Amino acid sequence: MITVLYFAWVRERTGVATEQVDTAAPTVAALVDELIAREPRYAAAFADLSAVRVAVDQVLADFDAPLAGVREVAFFPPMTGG
Amino acid sequence: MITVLYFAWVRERTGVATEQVDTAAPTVAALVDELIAREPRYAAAFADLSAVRVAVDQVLADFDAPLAGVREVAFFPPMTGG
Amino acid sequence: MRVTVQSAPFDPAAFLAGFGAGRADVGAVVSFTGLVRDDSGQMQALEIEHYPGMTESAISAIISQAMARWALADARVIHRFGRLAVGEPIMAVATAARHRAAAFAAAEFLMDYLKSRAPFWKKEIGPAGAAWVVAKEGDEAALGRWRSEP
Amino acid sequence: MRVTVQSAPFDPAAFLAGFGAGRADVGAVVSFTGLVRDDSGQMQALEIEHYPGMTESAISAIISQAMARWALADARVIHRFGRLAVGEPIMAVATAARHRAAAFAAAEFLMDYLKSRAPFWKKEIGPAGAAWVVAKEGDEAALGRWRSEP
Repeated sequence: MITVLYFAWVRERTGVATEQVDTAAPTVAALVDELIAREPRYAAAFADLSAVRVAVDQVLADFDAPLAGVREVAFFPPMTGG
Repeated sequence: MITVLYFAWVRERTGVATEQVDTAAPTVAALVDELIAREPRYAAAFADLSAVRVAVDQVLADFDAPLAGVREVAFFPPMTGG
Repeated sequence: MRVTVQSAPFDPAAFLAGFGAGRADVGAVVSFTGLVRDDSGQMQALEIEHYPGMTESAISAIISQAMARWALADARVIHRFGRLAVGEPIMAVATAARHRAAAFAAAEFLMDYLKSRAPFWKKEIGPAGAAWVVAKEGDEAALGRWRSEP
Repeated sequence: MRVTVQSAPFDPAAFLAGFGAGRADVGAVVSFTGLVRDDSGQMQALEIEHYPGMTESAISAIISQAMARWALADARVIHRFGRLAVGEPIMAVATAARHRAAAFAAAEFLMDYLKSRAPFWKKEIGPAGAAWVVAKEGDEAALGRWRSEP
């Protein structure tokens, strides 16, 4: 079970800020594929992956990052702090 | 009559912070030559002109700046503000 | 090092109070404050979303990098989230170093990294609705100079 | 624009109070504070001599240049003279601009020019006596980048 978080317009498209996902996906990319296959709102959120960033256990990561032992994955647009 | 000011170690060498100088020197350089000819303390202050900066009427200037109409000339080392 | 993430407004002067003071090895303090700007004259508010939990650790990691790279004596960051009015301070950084070149470079480094690597997202609220601020290509490009310089 | 030249100590936080605040066209405020550093561990005081009359006008001219070049919304400089203790603030500058690149560049420009073009002279007082601080070659060289850049 992995906690998945969504922020900014990614959150607005999934319609949920956080959820528990029961998955055996080996990588972030595989998790994204699973989510896209589930419901159109995920397909909308992940339509352009070049516009989505990911953090694994609160550290920025790539889509090919492994999920073994991971508790939290977050998806969001490029950050606009400062 | 020109008011001449000296700052920092230039002042310490001339032994005076400000004085009135009766001069017909056409340029700053000519004024310096007049002062050097007067007393050894001026020769000491102006021994290395590359280490002395000049302001004419409170604006940075060169040694060849003309003195016609000028009321105030100041001599000092390179500035170390900030 | 001090990291503050809060929704409440802050006073940039108070943020700087006492920073880098009374130390014989600090010759230079630089601060940056970012404020809500309104270029259109139509903005009603700026809303900032963040990632609680990750925000503080991401900022701390960026500060640690800067402190090591420029041998800073101290550094401080504050960043707001929630709803902000035009003219309000959004965030501030401060750096204290022996010399001014290091203090300036470290403050610019912190700004460049906070902009693209700290989990904040800005949304502009106007009369026609709300729009997420889009990250500029230049923001990511700005990080490049810190990789190439010694 | 505000120029302050004084012998009394100042508080860098108070110097910044209200600066650039409450304006829709200011997105970035940068400040620099220079403090008395003691690398040797032996300094007893720093004495700063200045040229009353020329000091304010020279600083104002430098600020005017910066404000025009970077379209600053505001800029402020304070500089002390007289006897300062280790750790005390010597001077500070602040710049307010639309974007952060301009605010940073203008603050660095002000520092570079104040260092070599404002009539101040520093003397370090130590146990072995007093020594005038010598201008660094790099200080003059630093001005070069502002002539070459657009």
